[in-house]
Amino acid sequence: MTSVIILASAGIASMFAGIFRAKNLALPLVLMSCIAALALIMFRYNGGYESLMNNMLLFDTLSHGFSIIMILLAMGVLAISRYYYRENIDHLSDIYALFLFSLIGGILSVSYQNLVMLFIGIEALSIPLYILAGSNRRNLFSNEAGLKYFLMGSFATCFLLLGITFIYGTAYSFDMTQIAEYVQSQPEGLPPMFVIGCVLILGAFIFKISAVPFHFWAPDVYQGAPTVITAFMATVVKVAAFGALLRFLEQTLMTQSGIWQDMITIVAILTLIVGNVLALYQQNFKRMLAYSGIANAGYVLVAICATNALTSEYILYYLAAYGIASLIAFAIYTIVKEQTGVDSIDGLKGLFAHNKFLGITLAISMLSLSGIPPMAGFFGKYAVFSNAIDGGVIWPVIIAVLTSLVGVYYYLRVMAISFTAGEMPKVKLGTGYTVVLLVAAAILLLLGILPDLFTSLIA
Amino acid sequence: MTQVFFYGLSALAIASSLMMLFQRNPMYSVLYLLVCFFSVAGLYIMLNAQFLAVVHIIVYAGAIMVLFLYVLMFLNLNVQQHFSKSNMLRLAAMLTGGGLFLLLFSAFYQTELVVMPDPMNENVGSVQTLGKVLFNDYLIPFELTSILFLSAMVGVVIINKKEQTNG
Amino acid sequence: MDNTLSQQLQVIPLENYVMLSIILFCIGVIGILMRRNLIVVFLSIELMLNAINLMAASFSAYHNDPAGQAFVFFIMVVAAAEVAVGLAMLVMIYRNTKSIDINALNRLKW
Amino acid sequence: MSQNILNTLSILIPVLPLAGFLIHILFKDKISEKLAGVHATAWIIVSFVLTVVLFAHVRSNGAIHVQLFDWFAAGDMHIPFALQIDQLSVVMMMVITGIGSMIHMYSIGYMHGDAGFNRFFSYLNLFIFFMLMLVMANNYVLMFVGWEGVGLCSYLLIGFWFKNPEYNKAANKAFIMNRIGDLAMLLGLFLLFQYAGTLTFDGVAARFNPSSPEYFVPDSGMVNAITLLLFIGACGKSAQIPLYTWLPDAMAGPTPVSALIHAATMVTAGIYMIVRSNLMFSEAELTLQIITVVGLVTSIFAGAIALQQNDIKKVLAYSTVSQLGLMFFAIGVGAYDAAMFHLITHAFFKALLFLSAGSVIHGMGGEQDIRKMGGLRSYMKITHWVFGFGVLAIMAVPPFSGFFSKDSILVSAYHVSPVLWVLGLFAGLFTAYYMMRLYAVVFQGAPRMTEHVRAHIHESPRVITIPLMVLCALSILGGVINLPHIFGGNTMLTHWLEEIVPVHAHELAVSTELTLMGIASVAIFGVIFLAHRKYRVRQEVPVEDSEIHGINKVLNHKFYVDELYEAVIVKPLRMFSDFLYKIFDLKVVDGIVNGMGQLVQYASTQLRYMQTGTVSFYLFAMAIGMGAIVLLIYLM
Repeated sequence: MTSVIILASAGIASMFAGIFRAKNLALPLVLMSCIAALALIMFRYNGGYESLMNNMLLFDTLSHGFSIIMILLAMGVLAISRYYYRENIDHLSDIYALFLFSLIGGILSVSYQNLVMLFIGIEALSIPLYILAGSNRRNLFSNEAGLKYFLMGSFATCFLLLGITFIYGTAYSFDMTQIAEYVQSQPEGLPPMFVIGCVLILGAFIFKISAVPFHFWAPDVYQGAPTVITAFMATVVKVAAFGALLRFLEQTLMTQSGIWQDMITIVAILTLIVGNVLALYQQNFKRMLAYSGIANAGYVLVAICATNALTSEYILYYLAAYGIASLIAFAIYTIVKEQTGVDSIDGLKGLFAHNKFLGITLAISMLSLSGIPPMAGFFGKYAVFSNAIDGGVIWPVIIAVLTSLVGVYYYLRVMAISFTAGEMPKVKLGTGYTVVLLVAAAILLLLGILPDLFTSLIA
Repeated sequence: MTQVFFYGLSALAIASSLMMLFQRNPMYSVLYLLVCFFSVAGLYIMLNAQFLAVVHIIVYAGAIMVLFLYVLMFLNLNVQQHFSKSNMLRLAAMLTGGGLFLLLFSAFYQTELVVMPDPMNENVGSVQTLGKVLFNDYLIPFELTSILFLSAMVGVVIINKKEQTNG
Repeated sequence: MDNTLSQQLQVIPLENYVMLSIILFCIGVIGILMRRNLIVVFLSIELMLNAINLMAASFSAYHNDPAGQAFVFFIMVVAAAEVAVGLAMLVMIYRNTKSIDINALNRLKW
Repeated sequence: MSQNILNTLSILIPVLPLAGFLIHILFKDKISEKLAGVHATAWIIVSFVLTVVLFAHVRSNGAIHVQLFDWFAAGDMHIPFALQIDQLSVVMMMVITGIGSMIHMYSIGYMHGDAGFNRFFSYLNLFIFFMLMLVMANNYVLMFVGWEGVGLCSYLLIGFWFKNPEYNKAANKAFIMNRIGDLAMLLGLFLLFQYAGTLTFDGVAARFNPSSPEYFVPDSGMVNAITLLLFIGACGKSAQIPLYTWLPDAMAGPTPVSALIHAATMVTAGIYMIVRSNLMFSEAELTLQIITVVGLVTSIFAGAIALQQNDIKKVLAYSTVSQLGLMFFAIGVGAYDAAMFHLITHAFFKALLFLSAGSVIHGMGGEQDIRKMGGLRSYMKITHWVFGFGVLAIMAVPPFSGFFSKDSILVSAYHVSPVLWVLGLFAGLFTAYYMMRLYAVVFQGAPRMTEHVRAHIHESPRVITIPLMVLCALSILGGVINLPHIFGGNTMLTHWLEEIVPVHAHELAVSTELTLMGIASVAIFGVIFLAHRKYRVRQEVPVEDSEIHGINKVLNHKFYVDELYEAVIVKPLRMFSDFLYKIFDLKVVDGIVNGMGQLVQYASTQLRYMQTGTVSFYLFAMAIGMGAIVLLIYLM
């Protein structure tokens, strides 16, 4: 909780820094607050459960793991944004503040213990992002992205609320523990209204993780929004939504897998096919990454649908690998776009020849995304799939493995194009950029070679 | 008597919300929705949630609807804009909405709702009770909504502030 | 007197309130799907949120549980924030495109 | 030796090539060509020496286990990062580092002057590293890492001359086909983990070893499924039907690569993996039958296709596919030791053949078409001799190495069924025919190259010929390592592998065995004679494809026997070969693979129109989707 307070006050302080024309202070301040929050989460956690304020929030292993990953990813995005917004922006400190507020929303929505809290968390996560997606107000693409995200998001929120109300109407509580007790106390079967309520909530989560059939917004919004915000959406938001989904399933519906298992399985299969197949065609790099994000949501859903004793550790590992690799890809896209003005994959031509460092980090990221050892992505996929098989779900895994073949193709195409000859100016990277890319690539390699490091850090 | 009130208010709410849908001029839509909100406020009173009803009127009628009207006037949008609409679209929308209704209705229909032996204790909707609940149990979400509001406020400023020539 | 009043109110079963809420919710869904005027779409979202409010309030009343009404307050708060953001976005788009058709902006596709 | 020293030595073996790779990467432009080649080779030679030391240790003290650290442990999944140097892997390591160092040395001469010289050696070093990881791992997952790594290096090296788009295409094809296999294998590993609860080699072996306390009676359906998936993985890596077409295309890479990766080491990984899991495979009746059929069919098909190829490297490539098929055939009939034996001898003579082919190409200034060669024996003496011995070895002429290894496969096949023996021999006859043809057309007869080329033909430099001679000696004498009893040997390799591969007692009567050998040898000599007559004595040159139908030319020949022979044997054979190459290889197999790709591509271009760009549509999709999910819950 202290970390949330630190982040919130840093956000407000950053806005003040904007008012007093001390813009250069804003970023260090924001990053420091992230580090402080991270340190608090990592060191004050003693393995026990900390339930807060009448059981509103619960900081347990799951929420700690997910929070750590989210803060790390957010720090990466923030560090990049300095370069992205170098000039032409007069609200930089406000934008940092919005990032932090959204991050707070993310932390809340993986730590909730009460459905009201979940609702507030999801909204706090989304509302700043609606704005950020449209924050490039002169750009029609950005406008369109903001509008689409907002409309779809509000619509999804309505369903989420309806679901919560349905649950309230049958279980008469918003509290997760009491809802779980209610579920236990209905041996002869849950009333349909409760079931539909759960399904509606799951639907809202599926929207947030951009899985089929609620994926339509993702490619458009990812493409239109400013790249830094896209990076945030593709990484932090996805992690938060999966955290929320896992917690919901783990705490209330664990014993009732009949309700959600088949549904998640079908969604996972559709997501895998649509995400991977559509990514194949895309010429626009950002749009391709959006579809890649959809496809990766599918892999995680396979892990979720398969297992009865949910293994959030593996899922978190997978999400971390995916998030970091995507972060690198978005970072490099930003640079390439700025240098060449081309936003298609062909714009990467000559990247390796003229910018060795960028070329190598991009290659690491693509190899990891396509799941080739010894990158982290390989172990992520390996752990996720092998657990799924262990859970007795065969078909979704087979489809996942087959579609990942398609995935290998379009990821490696990016890598191959970046290795071909072409004109590209040598880029002078800022410190923030270099550090982020270096650290991210190192983590991908390190996690691939020593996956245990991760689990020991989180648990 | 009570029944007359209930059915009257319900009919009013449904009718006015339908009217809202079929108005060409958005200004009238806003006004019809206002009517709908008032009838919902009436229903709150019938539910013994007087405080809620008052807040509902203040927030929705007093703030949100005024905001809508303000934007309409400000952008001069009350002249009806012509959108090409196909009947297919209407039909599809109706069918989807109707289908969803059937699904939700059947969920509700098959469920036996549990009601307290002595419902509608007057104290439940009172300011004291609600205040206690909000500031004890729900203190954290209550505080955190301030972050939500703050970000909405900042956001509105970010996307609509006049551009300055230089930083 | 109080007792008689609440007994009188109980003539209306809870089911009727829930039914009404579901009807209003679906009208909101139809509105979102049918209308292309951005303002009316926003209004429809408000209608849906109201329907949910009404449902939560009636559950709360029939169960003597104030938590449901607290939930309604939170929904109102969020609705207000969302409306503010939505209208700001509408103004921004209107400035750029001179249109409030939700389909006017469709450059991002395929 | 103390455990510490052993650990250090074991780790050093793969780490040294990795160090070579890293040095190349770090000092990319600062190393001269000469230094680059020498130090890249030196690492591998040191590795080889260390391997020999370990070999001696394994010989006297048994397997070495090196526990490095816990790699991945979460829940009940526990995967150590550990090396295991036992009888099987040390043999593989000797092949890899031994032949690898020869090929490195050879490459110094072969790649001389290439713009990507340093890059080439860095890839080669990396390849050796991954290959060593593959064979030294003590569990399936670590092995899979090496497995993927060698695939990656193969991809990089096939597309080494990446300026040519055709080569890039070949690289992509290789990569995709390998991935298909790899994914099947991954699935197999998941199932195996679920079934056996462990993925270490020892652990899995214990599950299938009746004398072990962890033994449980195998569930044959499950074991068949697992082994079948693993076998599909092996098919991808070891180029078996239907995943073999990448290997001939992979000849786009530099010739040393073809020798090292696509003949001697990487493509044998599938064999290694199955031999490694032989206890499990022995429980899978169905899978073994499938392996037998696939191996045999691949062997015959590829051999038949090789009959008509005119590119010197393509002939050798199809020959490799054919020989690999033979090894799988051996596995299918349960002769794991024979498969390993053939793997080793094949590594010797196929590396030799590829390298001397490279020497020819080098000397001819890049020409690969055998119709434009001929009479090279007088220009390239050493190459001619070593190639000749390589040909004798692969044709299974006694007493060269190929004879013994092929014979041990055939004997095992006979033990299962005489029909299999005949079919296996049949595959061997193809080999004899096309190898004789290749040798005669390239080295005998009159020179057919242009004057300009002829003036420049030269024997290759010492750095190329020395490795050739070493490999030549190995090809001639390689049979010694598993000399059968009837020739006074004591089947060393089989005994050596006993701990991993239980010996199947299938002693045939000495007379039967000698008879079989005799028949096989006579048949092979007969075929050699036919080919010799056609291509050496009459000096026929393979005609251009367009002239194949020139029947007049055939009819004009004097000997009636020849005409009969042409009509009854050569023509149908040629048509069969053509059919296989043009229809089966290019149309069916490639067609299926490409067709799948195109289908996905097409789906991609069409499906994207779902993304209409209008919010109305998205909102509709969301409402309907929500309804559909709710409905789904009702229906279930």
